[in-house]
Amino acid sequence: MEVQSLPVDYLPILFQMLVALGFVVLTMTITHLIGPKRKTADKLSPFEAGIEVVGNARTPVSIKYFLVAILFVLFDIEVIFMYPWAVNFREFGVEGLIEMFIFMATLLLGYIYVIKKKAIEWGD
Amino acid sequence: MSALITITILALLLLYLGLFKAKKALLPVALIGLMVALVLSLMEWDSNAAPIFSNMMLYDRFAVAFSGITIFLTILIIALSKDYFERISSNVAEYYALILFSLAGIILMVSYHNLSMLFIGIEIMSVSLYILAGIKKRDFASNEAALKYFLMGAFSTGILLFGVTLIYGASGSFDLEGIKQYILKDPTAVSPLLYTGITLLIVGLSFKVGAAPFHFWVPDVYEGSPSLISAYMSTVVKVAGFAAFLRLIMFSFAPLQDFWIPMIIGMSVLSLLIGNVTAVYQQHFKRMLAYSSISHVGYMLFAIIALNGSSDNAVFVYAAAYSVATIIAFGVLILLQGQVGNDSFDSFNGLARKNPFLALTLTIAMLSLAGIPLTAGFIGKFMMFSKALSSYHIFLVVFAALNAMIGIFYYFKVIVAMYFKEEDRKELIVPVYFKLVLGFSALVTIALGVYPDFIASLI
Amino acid sequence: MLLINLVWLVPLFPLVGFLINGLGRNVLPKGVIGFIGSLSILLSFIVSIGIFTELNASDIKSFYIPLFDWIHTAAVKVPFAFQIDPLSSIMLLIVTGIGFLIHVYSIGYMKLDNGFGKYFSYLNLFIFFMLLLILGSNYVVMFIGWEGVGLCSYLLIGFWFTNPSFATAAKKAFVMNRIGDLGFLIAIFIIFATFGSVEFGDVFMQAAKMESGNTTLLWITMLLFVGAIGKSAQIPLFTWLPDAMAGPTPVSALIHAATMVTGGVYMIIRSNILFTLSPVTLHLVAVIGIITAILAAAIAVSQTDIKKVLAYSTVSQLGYMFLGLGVGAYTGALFHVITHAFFKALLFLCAGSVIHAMSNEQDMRKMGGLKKKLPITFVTMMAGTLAISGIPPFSGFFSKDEILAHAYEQSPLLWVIGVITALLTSFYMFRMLYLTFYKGFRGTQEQEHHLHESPATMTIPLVILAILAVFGGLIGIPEVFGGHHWLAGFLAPIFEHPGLVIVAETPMNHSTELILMAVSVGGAIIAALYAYSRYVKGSHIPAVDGSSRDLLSKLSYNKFYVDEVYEFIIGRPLNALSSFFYKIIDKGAIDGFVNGLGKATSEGSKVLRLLQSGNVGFYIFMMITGIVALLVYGFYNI
Amino acid sequence: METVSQSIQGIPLNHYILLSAIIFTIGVIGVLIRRNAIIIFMSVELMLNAVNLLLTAFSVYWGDASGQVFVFFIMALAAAEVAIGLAILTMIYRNTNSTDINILNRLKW
Repeated sequence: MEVQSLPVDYLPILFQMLVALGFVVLTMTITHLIGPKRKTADKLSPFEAGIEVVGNARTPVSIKYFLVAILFVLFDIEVIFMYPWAVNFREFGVEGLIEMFIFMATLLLGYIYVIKKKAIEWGD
Repeated sequence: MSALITITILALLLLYLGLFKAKKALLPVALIGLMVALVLSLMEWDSNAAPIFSNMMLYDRFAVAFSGITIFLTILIIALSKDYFERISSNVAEYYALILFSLAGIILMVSYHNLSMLFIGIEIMSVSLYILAGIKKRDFASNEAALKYFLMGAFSTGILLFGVTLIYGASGSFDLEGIKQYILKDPTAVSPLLYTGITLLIVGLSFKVGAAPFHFWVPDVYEGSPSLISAYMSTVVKVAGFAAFLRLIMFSFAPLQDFWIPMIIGMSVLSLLIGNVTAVYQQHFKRMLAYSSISHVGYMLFAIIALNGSSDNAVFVYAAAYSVATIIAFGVLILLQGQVGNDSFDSFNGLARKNPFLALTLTIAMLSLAGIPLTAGFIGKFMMFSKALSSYHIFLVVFAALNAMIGIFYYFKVIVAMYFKEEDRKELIVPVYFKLVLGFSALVTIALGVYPDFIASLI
Repeated sequence: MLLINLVWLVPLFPLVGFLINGLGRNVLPKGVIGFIGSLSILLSFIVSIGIFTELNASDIKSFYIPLFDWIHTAAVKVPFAFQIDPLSSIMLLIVTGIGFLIHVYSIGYMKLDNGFGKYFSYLNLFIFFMLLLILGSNYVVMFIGWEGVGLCSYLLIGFWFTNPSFATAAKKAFVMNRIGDLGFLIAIFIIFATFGSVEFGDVFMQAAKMESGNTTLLWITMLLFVGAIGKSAQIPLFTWLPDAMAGPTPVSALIHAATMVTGGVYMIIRSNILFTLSPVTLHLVAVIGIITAILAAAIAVSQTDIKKVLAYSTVSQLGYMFLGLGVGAYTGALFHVITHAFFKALLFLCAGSVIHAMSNEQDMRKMGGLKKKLPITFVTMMAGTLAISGIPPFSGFFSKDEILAHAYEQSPLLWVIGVITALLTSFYMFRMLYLTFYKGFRGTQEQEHHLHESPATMTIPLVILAILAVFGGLIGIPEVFGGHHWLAGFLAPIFEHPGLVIVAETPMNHSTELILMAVSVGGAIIAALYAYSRYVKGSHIPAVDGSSRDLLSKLSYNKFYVDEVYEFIIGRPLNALSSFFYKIIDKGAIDGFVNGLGKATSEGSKVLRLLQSGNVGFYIFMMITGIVALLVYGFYNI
Repeated sequence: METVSQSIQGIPLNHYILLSAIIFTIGVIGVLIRRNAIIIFMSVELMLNAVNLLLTAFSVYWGDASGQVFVFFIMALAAAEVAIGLAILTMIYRNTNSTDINILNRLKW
């Protein structure tokens, strides 16, 4: 499938993008210019299902969210090391399998540590 | 290689000892484990080592010597940690584990044979250190040190990686041997990508060792971090950074000397100047040590400037002398901060009268750092200077000798305060562990100074 | 060759003494400390005598005693070895002999001091390093001793550190010495780079094959000379030595008169071949030496502190030695080192005895008339004064005249300045003697009440040194008096190098030599008489600062017409010149320069530290600047 | 698979280098001019991603997989750095209520 692509061939795409962008900018500007503006305190306050606003929007959240998110990222990213192994599974043979087990065991040790530290327990 | 595995397992073991509340066992286990690792690594002394793990690592004499010295220094520092971490928080096991993880990274750094291993080693070490710098969670200085170290470290990692990538782009290999072959094929027609790559790689490594103008993190981070961690950073980490630097340059880039030598000379001169001159005005011992460590990097760069077969030896001796003396200095500093709460030069007044032993060891350390004969520091400086002269950098040596004179001035400030200034003070309580480490280090310093032969031609 | 092979014993004894005294300084009683300290030096002295006699009897005149390989790598090889030859054996005798006497003296002098143990341990350590300096068979071992004696000198000058000005003096001595050491160190590196070795034997053998006036040799000798200037207190680095008088007086006698400050002279004699092969340096040595000699003598004339007079006198005498080196009279210079060690140590110890008796008063204006109260001190000090003034047949005469005779050969101008210096020397020494011992007592009642002769531990060393000062010159009686100059014969082997033998020019004919001697001796006697008329017959006492009116009125009381003329023609210009040198050159120019250098560094430090602004953004900016600079450099350099 | 790498190879290598260099420089400039630690951190990630892109390109260019494996390492490292960095930032935010790097200048001179 040999395709010779010259810059000229991309021109339609460029036009398409320009039109799309132009449309967005245009409508946003026009509505901004012609729409009526009436500001009251109630309108400027955040909408919270009709009840009175309580406190600041930027209240600190529990550190647990952060921990869980970070732990997810860490364990999730380790999976990338399994891709090259999985792709070449047969060439690596038994030796590769053992090495991958060692790798997983290390991760598992970390996981046990995390559990023991009660990092992902939702208590208080 | 067994040393690396031992240390990694040891770190995990300590982590789990902490989980199962065996706090008393932490320090002894760590020390014994490290000693085992030291013995194991020395047993791999082999002059005909071949690369292992698909050419990823090479455990040659260079690697054995430097992993030996880093493990040895770590033992000394960990021995000073008795009761130190307990005062910071209850997560003692984690701190030990982190130190050991960073040591594992360091072993990788001194024995790599492939740029990917260099990168992984540096990062394992750095990431552990970012945490260690900030373990005093409520202390603003510690916070600031951690953030500064982290931001600048991450930035320099980016630079380093870009350098690695460009080298890969030019030579098609991460392997040190492969890169060398590519350069040797036709040294005159090397791709410009490679030159840029070398420059960026040198920048990244200079950051890790703290050479000017990439030294800015050093004083702030050393000052803000807990003193024990500063001791670790200024000794073990610096030695490892230097070993990695030297290994890379000796292995792969030696044929392109004409290109990078002027850069290193520039950095060396700047490091000497900034380190020494700025140290003169410091009022606090710890910050003075930080600046002086920058100047020592300047001296150590001489070995790279005058690159030949014995450069590794020169760096090894200098690094050993410098590190042992620095450990003494930090040991005294830790006692002083813990019991007086201040590390200004005035707080040393009259120390010789109340704590003659401490004063004596610190004097030996200062003399060694200043490079006075019959201490290890003199041997180190002597080797560095004669190396630089052997490649006819006379003006560099004159400049360095001038700087050494400035150095003597601020190191002697401490000695003068201890011996020549009277002040009523309480005797510092020196725990047994400290006595052992300080006395042993002082002995090593003198022994190396009087009879340096047994390490001077090791590698 | 039993003892020569045991030469390591010589430095070992003081080291052991240092360890025992250092560790037991708070435990051992003072008597034991003093005994151990002195005994260790005595033992070294005995071994030194043995070595000296063995060497004298032996046919081989140079022994190389390796101890161990100190630095040994592929590139660098520095053995820790000793060298025994006539030069080092004679220096051994001086250092251990005088060192022993001064240790004994110190027992009495420091009896009441709290730091007795510390003092003796430092003193032993000093002897140890001094012996290393002398015995080392290569420049690096010599440098170790060199640094070590500097360190001990620093510790001992600041011994009474509670007085801040003493601590400053110690610091000054240290800084000035470091400037010199730097020169020495760089010289060692260049020697290593040129000859591939730092062993005396290897270096001199290769150097002997080089041409005279070789540029590398010029550099090496210049830098070595810078080292010698610092250690031996020559212009421009001499101002630390007078300030170094802050230390205890025996220390001044040992370190700042007899041994350490002559280290520079020793080093140049040791490297005689290098210096002989670079005549330019030798000329510079002579010029610096003679200028130092006359300048310091001129300053000494107006000093009122008894130790300051001696200090400037030491600087001046060291100038003589450098003059001797510069005109190629290496033997003469060493001869003067030896005699100077005798009489200057003696003078300092006498001054110490006076100060001891005067309850630590050092101002000569408050002394006077001590002749009766301190008879032994007076007699011995008289011997020392005669010796230093160059009156025959005292020791100083022979050594000084040997140097002057060679100077005359080189250039009559050098000789003239040398003789003027000799006159000044005679004048200020007798001035000191008269002010201290003649006329009536000028101190307080209390001091007069306490006046006493010093204990035997102090007077016995004085007597021994006095005998040496009187007869020491006999080792080098010149041919003109029918002697055969034993010292010159003994030292000859160290000037013999393969393919090159350095011989000092043969002395001029005997009648010229006698005339020259007569002139200098006559001048010295006249100067002594002038001092007598001024300070004994006349009642001239140096004015208390700021009361010169008083002085003038006192003068008018005197009927001595001669005295007034003298005063007008010689005295006042001399004093004016003297205080000019002291105030402007010593205190102003040189101190200003050295202090300025220090100040510049610390100012630079103040500015440079601002770079460390604490702002991460700025740091990263500087890093990027660095990276861009390297990349730009790389771009232009590919 | 073949076709993808072929079409990648169809674009000259210099274009990749330039693109990566530009992204990398944007990251550097971001580190330089931003004052918010989190944004600085994001800029660093941008630098790392520029490196990743370039490594992949080189890897294809040389027909050598090791470049891509290196990318995996960098990604893993980036994750670790994120974890540590955010932890440090959280710690600082707790103490100072700010992530502005300019207020961190207690340690200086």
